[in-house]
Amino acid sequence: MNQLATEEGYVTADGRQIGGTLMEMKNITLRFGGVVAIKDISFDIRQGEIRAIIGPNGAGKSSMLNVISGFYVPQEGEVWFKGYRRGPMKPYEVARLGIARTFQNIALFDGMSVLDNIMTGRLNRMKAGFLSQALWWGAAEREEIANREQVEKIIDFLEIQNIRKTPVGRLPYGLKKRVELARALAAEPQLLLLDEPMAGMNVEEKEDMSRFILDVNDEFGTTIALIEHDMGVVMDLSDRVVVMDYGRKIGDGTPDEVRNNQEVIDAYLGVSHD
Amino acid sequence: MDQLVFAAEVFLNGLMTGVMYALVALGFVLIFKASGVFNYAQGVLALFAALTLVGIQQGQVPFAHLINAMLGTHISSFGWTVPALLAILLTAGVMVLLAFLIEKLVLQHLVGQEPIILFMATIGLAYFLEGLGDVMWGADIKTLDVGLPQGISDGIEAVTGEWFGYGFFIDRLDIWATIIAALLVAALVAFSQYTKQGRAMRAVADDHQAALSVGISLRFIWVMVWSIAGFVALVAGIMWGTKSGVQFSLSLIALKALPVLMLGGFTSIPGAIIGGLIIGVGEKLFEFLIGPMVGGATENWFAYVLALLFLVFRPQGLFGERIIERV
Amino acid sequence: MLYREAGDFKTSYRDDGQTFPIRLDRWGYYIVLAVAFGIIPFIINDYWASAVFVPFLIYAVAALGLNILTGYAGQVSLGTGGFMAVGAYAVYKLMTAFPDVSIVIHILLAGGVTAIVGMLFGLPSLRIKGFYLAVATLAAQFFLVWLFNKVPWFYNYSASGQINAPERTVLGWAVTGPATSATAKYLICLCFVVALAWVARNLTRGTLGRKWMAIRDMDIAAEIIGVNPLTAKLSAFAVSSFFIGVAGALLFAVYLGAAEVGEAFGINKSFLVLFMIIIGGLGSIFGAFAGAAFMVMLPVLLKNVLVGSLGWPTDLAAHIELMIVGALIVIFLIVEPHGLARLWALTKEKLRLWPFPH
Amino acid sequence: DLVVPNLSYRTGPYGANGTQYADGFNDYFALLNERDGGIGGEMIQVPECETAYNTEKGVECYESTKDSGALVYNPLSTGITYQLIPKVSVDKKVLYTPGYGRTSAKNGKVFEWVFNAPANYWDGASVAIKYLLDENGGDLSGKKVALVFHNSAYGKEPIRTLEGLAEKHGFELSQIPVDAPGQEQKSQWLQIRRDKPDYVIMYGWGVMNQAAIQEAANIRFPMENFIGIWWSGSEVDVLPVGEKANGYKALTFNGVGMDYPVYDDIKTHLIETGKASQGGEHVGSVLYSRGMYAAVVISEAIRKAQEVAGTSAISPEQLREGFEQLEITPERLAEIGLPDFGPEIKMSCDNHGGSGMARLQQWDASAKQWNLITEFTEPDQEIIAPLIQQDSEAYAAESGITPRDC
Amino acid sequence: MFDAESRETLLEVNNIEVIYNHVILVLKGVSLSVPKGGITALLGGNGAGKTTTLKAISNLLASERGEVTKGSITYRGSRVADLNPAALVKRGVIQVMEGRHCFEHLTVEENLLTGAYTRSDGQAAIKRDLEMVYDYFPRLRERRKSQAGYTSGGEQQMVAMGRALMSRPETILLDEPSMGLAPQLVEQIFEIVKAVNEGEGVTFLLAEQNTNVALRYAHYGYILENGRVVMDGPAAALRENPDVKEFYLGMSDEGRKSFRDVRSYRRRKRWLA
Ligand SMILES: Nc1ncnc2c1ncn2[C@@H]1O[C@H](COP(=O)(O)OP(=O)(O)OP(=O)(O)O)[C@@H](O)[C@H]1O
Ligand SMILES: Nc1ncnc2c1ncn2[C@@H]1O[C@H](COP(=O)(O)OP(=O)(O)OP(=O)(O)O)[C@@H](O)[C@H]1O
Ligand SMILES: [Mg+2]
Ligand SMILES: [Mg+2]
Repeated sequence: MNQLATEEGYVTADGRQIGGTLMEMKNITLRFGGVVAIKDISFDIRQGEIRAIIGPNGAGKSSMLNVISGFYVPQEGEVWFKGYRRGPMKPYEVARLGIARTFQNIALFDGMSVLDNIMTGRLNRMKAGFLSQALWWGAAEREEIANREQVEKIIDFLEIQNIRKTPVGRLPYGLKKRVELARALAAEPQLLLLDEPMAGMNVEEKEDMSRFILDVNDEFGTTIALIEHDMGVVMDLSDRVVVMDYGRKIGDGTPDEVRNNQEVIDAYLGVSHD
Repeated sequence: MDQLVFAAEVFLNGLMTGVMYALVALGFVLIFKASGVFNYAQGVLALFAALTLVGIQQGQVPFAHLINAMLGTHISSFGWTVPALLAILLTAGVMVLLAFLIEKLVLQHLVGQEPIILFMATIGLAYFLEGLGDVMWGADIKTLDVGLPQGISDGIEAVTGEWFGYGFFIDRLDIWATIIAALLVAALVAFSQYTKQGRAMRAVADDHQAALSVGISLRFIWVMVWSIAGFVALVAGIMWGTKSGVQFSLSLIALKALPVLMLGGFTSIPGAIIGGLIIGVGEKLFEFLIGPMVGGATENWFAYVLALLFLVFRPQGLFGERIIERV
Repeated sequence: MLYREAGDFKTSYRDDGQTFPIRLDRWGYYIVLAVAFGIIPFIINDYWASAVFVPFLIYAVAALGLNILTGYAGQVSLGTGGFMAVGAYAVYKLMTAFPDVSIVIHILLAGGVTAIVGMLFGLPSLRIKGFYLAVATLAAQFFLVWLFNKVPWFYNYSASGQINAPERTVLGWAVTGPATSATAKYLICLCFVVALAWVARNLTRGTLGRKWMAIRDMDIAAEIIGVNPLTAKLSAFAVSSFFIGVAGALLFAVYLGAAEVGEAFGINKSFLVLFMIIIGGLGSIFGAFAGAAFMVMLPVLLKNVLVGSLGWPTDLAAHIELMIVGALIVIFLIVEPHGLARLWALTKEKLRLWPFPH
Repeated sequence: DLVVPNLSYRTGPYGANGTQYADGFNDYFALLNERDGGIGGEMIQVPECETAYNTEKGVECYESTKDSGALVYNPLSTGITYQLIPKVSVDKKVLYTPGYGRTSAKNGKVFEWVFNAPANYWDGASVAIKYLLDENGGDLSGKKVALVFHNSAYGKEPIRTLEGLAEKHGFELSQIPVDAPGQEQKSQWLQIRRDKPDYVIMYGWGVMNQAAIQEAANIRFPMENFIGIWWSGSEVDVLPVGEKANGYKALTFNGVGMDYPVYDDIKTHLIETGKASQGGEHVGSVLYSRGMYAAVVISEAIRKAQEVAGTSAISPEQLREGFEQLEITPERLAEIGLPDFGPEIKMSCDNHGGSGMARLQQWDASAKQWNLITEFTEPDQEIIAPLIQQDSEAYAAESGITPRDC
Repeated sequence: MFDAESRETLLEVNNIEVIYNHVILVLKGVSLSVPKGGITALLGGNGAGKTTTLKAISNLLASERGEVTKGSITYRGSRVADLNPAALVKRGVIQVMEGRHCFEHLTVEENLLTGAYTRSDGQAAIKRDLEMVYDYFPRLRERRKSQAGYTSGGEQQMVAMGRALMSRPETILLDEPSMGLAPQLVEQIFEIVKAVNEGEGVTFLLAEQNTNVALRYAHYGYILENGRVVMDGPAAALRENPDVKEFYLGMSDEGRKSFRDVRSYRRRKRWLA
């Protein structure tokens, strides 16, 4: 990446097209009682890029994602999405704008099978009326089959065919994370928010996950915002990185820039990661 | 003016009734706090305690009816009477034993289950105890007398009569209930906030697995809490039993305690008292002011509706622990 | 390998999504239906109808309804008795106001009325959760019972406040009123049960069902991925109440024939139905049936054994019956907290492996 | 053998009351069997079935017993009675509900199979008011009477009668409902304390009774001015209140105490042989006596039916005839060993409710016994008869019954 | 350096089998031995059975409907199968569970104090240890009065660790201590593990996905796959093993691979089919 990027976008070193601003956070401040989780932070996310958010534990990263997905309402600041200022919105309305996410502490629906979990990702695309659903006739059945086909594609893509019918409660951690990703993808979002998608994985699994993330970004052109503590992953995957500490933004730029920022090293990295 | 004085009397009586409700609610709170178990059996526990107390006091032979039916004998009583205080102590002992058995036979096997399952188990327990109480002590109505005074307090009537020209009715039993409840609450609050066991009890409520992993013995905590709850049930049973006799319907006071609980918060000991007072006053005043307009008998539902309205504004009750909503 | 699913391949998503994907299950289901429609109606008598079959079918409908709300959508309700009362009084008012309209329509309308009332009482569920909600639904229970007891219009100003079901016919057969035959009672209930079970199954396997389950499993996450909690919860309350209202209407009109609200639709009903779904299995259609069967038959069975066979005095038997029911509930929860439905599934899993242990 | 099922309840909220009644009912038939070898040579079987005062269980009990040749049912529950009324007319069984059930069943033209002699709820209300009239020299105008009632079908029954009577005699009636179970009645009694009614009439059952008497004592309401219906007048209602219940009054349509010859027989034939229900624990109590009284009326009806039908193995239809032609004279009562135990009963095709006579009893707390304080009194049929006519006709219209001619 | 051979074995797991729900066989014969005073690492992919092994040791399986059906577990030579978890804690074995499991409604400090539940050596000692924990995790001192439910993931992990230390254990079973922690903190936590291990002589058995760090701090390692131990050896030796290098450390012959370069599909090599 380079600073020559214009409003219209640019092309990355490996040939991906990055567009203009998709989402912009302006002067966000979020407080919980006395705790200030986010303090006057602004940054943007461009169309098609992979944007990482890093920072020490408790810095306010997850809170930031929660602000983006509408679960927390910041006391101050504005959120702009696709060129419009987003008014106060319920989380499910935000989801309908094309923002999907995964959660730090896996939030799958434990009582449902993998397939059903992923299908929930497509809920907003299913429009059959109540009567049709009750009688399983016409639209409901057609829609179910059509959406099932889409979901099967995602299942193939993430290589989880064999656990399709397993209740998610029984799955090991890593697979749960993958199912969560699948559920988010099923919504065919424009912006995908990933909160520590690789926590608790070994290298091999992280490699798999990286591959999925890159493929999603590449094949569907999905914009991705990602929180991750594995610096290897962050530095390798992301186009730009925001660094937070104690609710403040202490760095923003390309992985290289961030990696060499002394404040970031002190607050977060400890040693410089090569 | 008259109306105002009457309302004041109703208000006071509401407070007193509220205390009586709170006595039952306290047992719920303890168990909920310590194990996340919504103990529907609390009312039956009070009934069982009262039945046992009367049985011991009057020297009844337990299971007499069953024995007679099986062996064709005609036993019913040992023929002695036990002093009230000793009988209360013995009954407390029985409640501890019961707590131990409940832990051993029920709770131990349900560690880590969902709350609703535990709730159902306590309903099963309620059925069981109800049947057991009947088989052990017989289903007839019994009179409970441990020497608590009852009836209108003449002093208060005289004093208020002088002040307002209308003597207030306050039941002496209610006054006693208030004193005892205050003592109980103070003791329980101190216990849960400031002792190691109290802390462990709250830890267990949050996460059984984690509590196990740090070496808290669920068994010990549960036996302890159920014993305390059994004791609270005994106190409630004595109060209500003195008031309206000891028989099946005593177990239904649990239903009057639920809105109290809801309003005060399931996890707050002071909440049980405050909730009780609000519910007591609320339902009595409503019955007094609005009741005549809608045909009366509003008390059964009013308490619930009142609690519901409070909950809409504070979903965890007035003093309940904040419901943690995070992702 | 008694129970097989090997060799039962699905070639389309439609086949894969059907209710009984496994052939053996499908046959079992057909046989049950054939017996229910083809054999039982001809051998049923008054005792079996009113002690076992009719209450079983009616409670199965109620259990299906509550299971949708509690098992699928995760909202614990203790207001079932009150909602059944709404169904009963609605059908009573309709029956007496429009005697010429078919009772079937009245029963469905009664369900509709209950659905509306249910939604009303479901509104607090947006704020209130878990046991707080459960206790809050008791407000519905007590308030509705009070209302039907208090307002004479609901019981057509009869002296005592009791309501009586007049005779109504379906295809010339009396299905309500004293002259109804055991077979007619059984069949009308059976038809409702089969139709409603099918609807319940359809709803729970589709979009709506997934919304409910998402809300149940993790409401916050569900909202963030795009489920509107308002519509999801209220629709669960509405559908559930519809079922419960139909059950209440059937209970009053077909089964009891006369009812007094506090007694027939008291809080015990709420607990009874809740027991059914928990013993049967939360979030399972089969569980609703299994639970209803269990809770209806257990007392009858115990009574027959203790009084009929062992000849115990009735009071002792009744007390011991309480103890046994209580103990059995506890034992059941200990053995399989997920209910009969899970027990059944595990058995099938074992049979599939049989004779190998794993 | 003749079968008279006993649908009893010995558990649940009203178990304490139901047990005593059921014992009396059982014991009288047992006595007949032991002492006389049954009725007319037929032994009486009394299979018992527990209803727990629950309508569904009641129906189950009815269904499970009706095919065993049952003749007559007496479920001691207004709720269950309402369930059974339509059923018995189809199954052709007699339903005998003395002092409870559906009041308008007195009209035999509409309710062919139901009998509720000797008295019903409306009779009770009227007799109570009559007593008050007597107390007040025939004039109640300006007096205040409060009705404290179980907020259910049962408790609401007397309202219309009392309203009619209030109009007729010019007293003021206030209604105070108590929801089941009713152990918390503070508001109700505070209201009474404020309103200071001259008299309180109570229609209660179960724990509600004693809670009310207790609260009345607490607010020092004069017990003499507190009258309960017969279901609010047993030992279990007053004993828990102790001394302060002294003077409380209740209606009754059967005698009290053990001063009747029949108890000697019960003693020799049942208690001493160990055949009495529950070891004879409750013999002589008010509810026991009432259960026994129900058994007496049924056995007399059976006797009558045997006489009319000319066979001892009667059918329910024949028993119905027996009921309709039943006459229990004071002489007959004395013969049975129960002199002056109940009112004279004379039933007919259109009168299934007898004379409606009842009397008052008063509690003597120190002796722990009830004393009868009035003779049997007739209710005010002027008020009641039209109400019965009206209610039964409404039922007939609603259920499509054409009243028969009598 | 630490020499596993010469130390006495504290904990011995002998060929155990674990079944969940009576049907799901998860551990298919796992054996390990944990030497006193050492740090033993249990490595392996998702679902390999690490957590299950630890829970089997600390007897926490019962509440998850799992049971040990074969094999034995001994601690200091005596079998622990019949002990309840509390008794085990009293003997000095404490587990830090995967996913933190803090007591949400208790404050951070109260959480830590529950760790001292089984101790009977007086308030003063407990107070001292509380200070020690705060010294290890200064962030917790700042947040001591807040409800644990509202602390961030990393803070919760610290609470869980601190809570375990409060029981003055002889052995700590540590399940995924690094999950979700910032890199600095991961190092820090492992430094603390090391410090506690060397300073207080506490024995560690830790399950970890982060093989890299784990092998740097552990003395001995076991690699679990599919419910079986597939490889074990001194940590240093494992670090040099080419398979471990490739699959667990993400190193290729040319050094660390970039995560960007693994995009092409690659069939994994497995020790076991
Ligand atoms: N709902 C809430 N109520 C109160 N405080 C909160 C809430 N959510 C977050 N916080 C606080 O805000 C701060 C930031 O939390 P957040 O979860 O965003 O951290 P994070 O950067 O994601 O950390 P980690 O990497 O550990 O997940 C923390 O101190 C946390 O305790
Ligand atoms: N309660 C349970 N019921 C059924 N199966 C379970 C249960 N807990 C775990 N399993 C299964 O046991 C296997 C091993 O799980 P375990 O949690 O021990 O793995 P792990 O090695 O700790 O993995 P991770 O690194 O993801 O934590 C997994 O396949 C999992 O699906
Ligand atoms: Mg976070
Ligand atoms: Mg694990």
